Amino acid sequence: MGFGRYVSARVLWAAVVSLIIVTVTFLLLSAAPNPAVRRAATQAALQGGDPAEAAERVRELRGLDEPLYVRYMDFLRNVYTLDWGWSVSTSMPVTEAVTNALYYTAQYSIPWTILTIILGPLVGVYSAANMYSWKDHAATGFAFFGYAIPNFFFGIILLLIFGVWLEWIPVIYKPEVPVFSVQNAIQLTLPVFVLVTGSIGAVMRVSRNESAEFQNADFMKTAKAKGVSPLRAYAYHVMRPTLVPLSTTLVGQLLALFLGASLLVEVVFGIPGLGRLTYNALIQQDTNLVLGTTLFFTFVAVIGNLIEDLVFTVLDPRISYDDR
Amino acid sequence: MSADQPLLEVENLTTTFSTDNGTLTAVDGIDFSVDTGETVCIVGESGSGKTVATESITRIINTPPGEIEGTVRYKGRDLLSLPESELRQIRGNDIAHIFQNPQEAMNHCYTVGWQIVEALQIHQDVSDDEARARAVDLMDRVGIANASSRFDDYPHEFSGGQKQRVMIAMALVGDPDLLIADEPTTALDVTVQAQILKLLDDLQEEFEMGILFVTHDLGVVAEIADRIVVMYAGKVMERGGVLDIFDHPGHPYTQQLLECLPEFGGTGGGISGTLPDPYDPPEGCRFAPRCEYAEEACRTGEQPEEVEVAPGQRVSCVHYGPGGNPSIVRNDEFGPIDGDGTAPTDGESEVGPADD
Amino acid sequence: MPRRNIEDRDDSRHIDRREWLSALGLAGAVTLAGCSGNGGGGSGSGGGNGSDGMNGSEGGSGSGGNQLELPDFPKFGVDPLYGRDVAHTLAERAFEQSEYDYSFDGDTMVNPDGDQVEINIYHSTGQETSQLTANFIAQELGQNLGINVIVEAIDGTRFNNEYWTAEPQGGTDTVDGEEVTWENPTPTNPGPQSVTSNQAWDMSIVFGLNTYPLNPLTNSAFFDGATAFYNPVGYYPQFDAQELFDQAQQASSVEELQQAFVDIFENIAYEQPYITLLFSDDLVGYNPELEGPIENFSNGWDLPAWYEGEPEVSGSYDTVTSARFTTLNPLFNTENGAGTAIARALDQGYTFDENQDVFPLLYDMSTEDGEVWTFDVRENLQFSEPYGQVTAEDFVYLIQELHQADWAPTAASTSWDGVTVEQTGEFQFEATLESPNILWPKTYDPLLYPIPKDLLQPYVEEEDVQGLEQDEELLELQFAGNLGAFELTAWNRGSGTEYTRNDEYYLRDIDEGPDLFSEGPYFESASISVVREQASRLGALRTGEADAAAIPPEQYESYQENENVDVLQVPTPYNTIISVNQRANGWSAGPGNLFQLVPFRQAMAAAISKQDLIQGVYRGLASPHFTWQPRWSQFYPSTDE
Amino acid sequence: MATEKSERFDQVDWNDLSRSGRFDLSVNSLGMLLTTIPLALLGVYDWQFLGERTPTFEFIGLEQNLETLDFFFIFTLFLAFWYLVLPLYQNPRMTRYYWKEFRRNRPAVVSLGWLGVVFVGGIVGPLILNAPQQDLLIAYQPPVFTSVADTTPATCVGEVMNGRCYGTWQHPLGTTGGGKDVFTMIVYGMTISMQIGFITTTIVATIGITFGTLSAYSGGWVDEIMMRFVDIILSFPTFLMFLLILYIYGAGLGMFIVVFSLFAWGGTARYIRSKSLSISEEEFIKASRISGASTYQVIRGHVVPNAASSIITQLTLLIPGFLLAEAQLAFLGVGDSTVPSWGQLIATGRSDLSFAPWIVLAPGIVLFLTILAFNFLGDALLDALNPEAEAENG
Repeated sequence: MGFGRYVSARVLWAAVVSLIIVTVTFLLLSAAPNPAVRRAATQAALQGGDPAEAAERVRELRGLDEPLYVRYMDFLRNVYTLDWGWSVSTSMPVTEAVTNALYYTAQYSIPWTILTIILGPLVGVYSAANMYSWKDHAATGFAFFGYAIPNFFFGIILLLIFGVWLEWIPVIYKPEVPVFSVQNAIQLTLPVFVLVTGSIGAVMRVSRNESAEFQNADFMKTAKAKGVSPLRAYAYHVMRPTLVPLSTTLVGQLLALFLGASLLVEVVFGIPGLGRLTYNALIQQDTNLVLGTTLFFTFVAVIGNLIEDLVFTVLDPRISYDDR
Repeated sequence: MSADQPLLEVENLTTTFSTDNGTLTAVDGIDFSVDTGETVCIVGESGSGKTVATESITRIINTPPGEIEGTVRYKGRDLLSLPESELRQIRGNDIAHIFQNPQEAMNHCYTVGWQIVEALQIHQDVSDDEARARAVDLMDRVGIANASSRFDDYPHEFSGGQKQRVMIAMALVGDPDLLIADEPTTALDVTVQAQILKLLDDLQEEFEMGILFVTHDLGVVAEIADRIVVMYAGKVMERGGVLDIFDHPGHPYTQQLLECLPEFGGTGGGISGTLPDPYDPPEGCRFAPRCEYAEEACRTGEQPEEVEVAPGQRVSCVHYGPGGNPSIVRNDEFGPIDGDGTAPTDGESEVGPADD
Repeated sequence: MPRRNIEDRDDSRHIDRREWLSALGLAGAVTLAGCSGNGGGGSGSGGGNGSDGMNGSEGGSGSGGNQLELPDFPKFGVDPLYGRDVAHTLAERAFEQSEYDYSFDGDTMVNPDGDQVEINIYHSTGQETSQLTANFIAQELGQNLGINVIVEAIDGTRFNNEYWTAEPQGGTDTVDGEEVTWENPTPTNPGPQSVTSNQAWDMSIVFGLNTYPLNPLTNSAFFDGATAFYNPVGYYPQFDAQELFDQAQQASSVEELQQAFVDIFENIAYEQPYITLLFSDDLVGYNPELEGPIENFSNGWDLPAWYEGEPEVSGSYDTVTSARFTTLNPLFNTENGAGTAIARALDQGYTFDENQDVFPLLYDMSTEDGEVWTFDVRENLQFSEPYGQVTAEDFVYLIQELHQADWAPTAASTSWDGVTVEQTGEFQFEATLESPNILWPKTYDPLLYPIPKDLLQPYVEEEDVQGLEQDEELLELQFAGNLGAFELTAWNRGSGTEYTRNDEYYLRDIDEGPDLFSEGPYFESASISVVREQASRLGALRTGEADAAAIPPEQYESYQENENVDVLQVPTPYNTIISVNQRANGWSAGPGNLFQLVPFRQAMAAAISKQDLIQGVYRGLASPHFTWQPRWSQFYPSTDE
Repeated sequence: MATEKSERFDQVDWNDLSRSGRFDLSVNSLGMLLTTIPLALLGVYDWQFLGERTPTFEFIGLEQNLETLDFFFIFTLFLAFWYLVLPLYQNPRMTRYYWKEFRRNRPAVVSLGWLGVVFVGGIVGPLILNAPQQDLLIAYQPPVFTSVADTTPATCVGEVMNGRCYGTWQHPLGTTGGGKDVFTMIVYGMTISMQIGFITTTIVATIGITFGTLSAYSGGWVDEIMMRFVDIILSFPTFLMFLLILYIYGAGLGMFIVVFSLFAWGGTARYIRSKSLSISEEEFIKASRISGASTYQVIRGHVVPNAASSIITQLTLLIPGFLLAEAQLAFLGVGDSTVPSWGQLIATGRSDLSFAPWIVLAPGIVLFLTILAFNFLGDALLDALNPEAEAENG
């Protein structure tokens, strides 16, 4: 199978998986009672109107009077036309709400991802190069610490120390400051730090263990015998093979955090990003928005897994497309 | 370089490793030399310190945990006192290495071409195109068919023998004067082995290289060696010309090694006992605990001084030393069955262009 | 559509009452007051304070034993109507009334099977005060009545949907000897006691309700006979509530009204339809530099006169709140927090000053007889272009075509039911009520937002609710012109609103009110940040990032000592009550629902020490609650103070 | 039969036992059976004959009431004992070897010790300590050896000096805003954590093993579909699903466990399948075709024992994820706040962090240490049991 066919097969599968996941979400949400209907009935009763009629009216307005499959087909059509409806909990179209929130999520996710991708393997390889020295122990200790400490717990404590007691950073996130400003950098320091601490641990551990294996590999001897400098040897000969198993961990780790811990970090630090948007949509049972964000997260997860697979095949020439 | 100065001269080379369990002495004060155009074989069981000794020459082993003492003179320069950066100039350029397992010795993430070019470009300022041309040339020279198309293939797409050829090509990029070959044929099957040996032989002439060849396979030794250094547990037991030693092995250890070879009328069995603990080597002769001729004198003091038993052949054994009786161990009837002391294999196989 | 939030404990306590209160047109009234997560809503006079009520031991005659005689206005839960003996006596009366054989086995209340009575109590999940109160109730009921109470936590929304409300079914039942028909059942009163919610529940402190101290007539919604609009617990009054409320309705002076209410509130205190516990005060921390905040829940009505340091325009007025805003569309907002956010940029018709008197903003209201009310609209009100001047026509159109229209479920719909509106001049219109109400403005019903007619017209013609809900000009208050102290510059859905000073604010040119209005507001800008974490809100207050924030009672003292923060105690009309489910699925401890029996509810009220609860959970920052009115209300029935 | 077996108790070779293919009533199974039957009877008795809130052991005068989850928990404990601990005892040689390997990893030994404390605390603690009681009078007591301003606690249990209230041994870790003893709550939290850990992993292992072997054994398009299904399960944005389901359908501890399990078995199933496939090459055919042994026996006798160490390792590394997820959800307010879990304690104390930090710190640190310990342990097991396995679970 050629690369092209492999990719298209993967993409197709990704689309199928997204569809299934979103369908499950849709069904879960349809099973829940819709509070808007009940509220309308209350309202109507207050006005002296007929509550049943009012409830019917809302159902009609929200398309809830249609049979489930019709609503589902509508929903599917909307998914692919990118018209994800109106979000009642934020009073804006779902797509706009998601885009707006993404703007803030990206502001901490991008530096966090970049730092993890760069620092994780670097520190891991450095740790391996200095295996069993105090530097290695310090780095490993840090990795385990970051891995094990609950992000939200770490976040609230750091915020208390640096925000409230030391007053080094603002307690309240200000969304209006320009993206590329010192102020923004300062207010994003803690969330990024907390997330990097959380994600870097696993990356470091894997890259340390893997590169420890590779730095004692015969090809490192070959490289040395060729006259390759240690720096170049690590950069090319250790790092590269380490990236193969690492890519799995890296993507997996980032995804898991992106879909889970980032929500808590947004809550703790008051960042109006996607996680909080989703959470609020959920507790306000804003069906359209919940579906929209689920769709988005599923998309990210599926794309992430796809990238992971592709990166894996690209990084490791020994893997052929037929194997997977 | 003066005419009488050897290409490589190793004196009192000692390599130790500090580990959690104490200090491990892998090579314990050995001397040997290699001349231009000459093939010297270091022979010994696995674990006797051969590989460490050769890797100590250009300090390929990691220091720390390793620690290298003694002198290694290459064309008169002491390599061990050279700064790392200058040493890097010598590695791969003047002194090249090839290793036992070509599968592992190449980085599976890069094409073979990339790896050859890397070696080339480290030492020479050549453009990518030129480097590629040179690399293809070398690959061609070491007998890889369709070299230019295989340049972009990954190591896993080559067979074992081909990989070793690539390794050799990689070693040749700097037109080295000394090639250190660490059991280059051990991982290969017998027919391929012969082809590689033949290739090395041809290349030695063409490139006028000295070859330091490490092996535990005396069959190979017989085929290519000019001189032999027999090592055991970090010490040199015996050294001399290949014919001398095959005809008249002096040291009991050498004798037992040769006995293992069926071609030499040996039993084909191994030597009883195991290598001594490298953390705590025995006193006296290292081989004494396994030696059938060992006496009390063998078990005290240092490893005995080497004694010249024949021109160019020296043995480190109490029985040859002052007050010793060589006849205890000497067994002149020992020797190859066919008596000519040359290749036990037919040696006729041509070096084919490929073995796939 | 109206939304609620369940995010913060303080706001969450207010969920449902706000929701339906706002349906009565109340949401806007509290908007000016809001400076904090709590907003500090409602109205009233003077700060009630915890210890006052504690001394009220008048009235109780017997002290235990079967001789116990209850006064006209019994105050349960404080001496002498507190304790094991009182509670047992009352409970035993209930056992006699019950057709089933409940009894005490020593200290333990047992059901006819001889097993200990076990019932559950729900509290709001994740809200510490709520949880502490529930546990306290459990302990007290265990100690004084021998009931085993299981404390369970529940999400407020879930409780509302599955327990508190039900599918309206209607029906008939005999109440106090009379046949009553539920002709207009609502989700909050779906029918007689036999009509139940989906899920069974015994007791709950998830929701508290408003007591309407300004105009207690509104309370008829809870207690106006069996078929009251809002009766989720299935309470049947044993007194003639409907008639008493009708009488009160006829009152033509405040004194008459007060008189009329004595009976009602004494009856409620006696019957304990909900077990009344306490009124908790809102505690609001302010930047000490700030001049203006008062300990009164009209706090904030004169925000344009507030300043920091010196009365000159400078700085920014930044507050934090816990609840996100669902919509800023004035037509549809029912949330307190969003009301505050709207109020920064858009005034309503009138407000209440610190004496709880009506203070005219957009229009003044006057009446002769309480039946026909004249609205005089100010002449210096401007919408943004292209809508021009605000006239009476805009208001009349809004009332007639939207609030009174069937198709548009606006938040103020109920307020205008049965009111006839007529335009009488360019800046004047008249409203005629079905029955006279001299306190009409105090019901919050005639509160209106100014909305341009031209903006509404296209939607009205199409009857397009969705369009109206989603209209960007409405959502972003782009039409507000000079009608608000600030202009809304940004509404970030996740993190709050930002405003800049409105230099054209009409209030600067009026004659009434503080002199400071003439240059107000005194801030260059303002913002309301939505911060979910209480710790962060408090941190912001402490570090000066925020000028105002709500403070939980357990931290009252520490903030009082903090010189960076001034703490004000703002009374609220919202109560904390135990709702006891008197419907058929209400009593899980055995046959026959004891909650339906007045003496049993009295016994429960007598078993819970209000004083200990207030001291323990609220750190003394609350006042006991005996009837459906706070102590500081002018309608509070007690005559001896 | 039992006696016969027990005579050669310490000579029993676990692998031999497993390979015998017909050991339907080994000591382990017999023990399991003998302990499970009374448990099941007790469960039925509790369910059928006792009121929902009547203490299970009322008939012998004990106040302990067992709920459904407790029965499951005890069941998993029996499982762990008969099939995990006992085999180790039965095979001292292997145990010694593992222990030797394991002991070299000092952090892992410490971790095991800590988890032992949590385990024993979680089982014994609730029997010794009374359930934490609310007592508003003693709210916000500081931990022993520390002090706070005496305005913080309602009344100070310990000494008051210079306007500061000092902690006492009565409340070694202080009390919450409701006056509940933090130490007791942490001990009760251990039970919850252990329940989450044990029950969830049991469910995950059961589903994973069944699904994996079924898939491998079926082969063909059934296998393909089943593995695709696993793919989908693994692609779910898990945390979002937790939130969604728990929010909509309620968030009791039981629901937590069910939802966690539902989304966690994919990896195990995948692993078991590949293991089964490799074994089936050799053993399935021999064992099932020639000797006529049942598929169950092949799985039970070959696949499970061979994959056991990897499964255990994998599950060990799953548990901290569950504990963390529980804490995260509790923090978000999606959870039953009457369940005394560590996460709930952190969630209730987080608003008091600035003046009563122990309420958050104590459970937070315990949670941190437990997650850390599981990770260390998992790593060590990875090394000790399965040296060639790579850290896939990172």
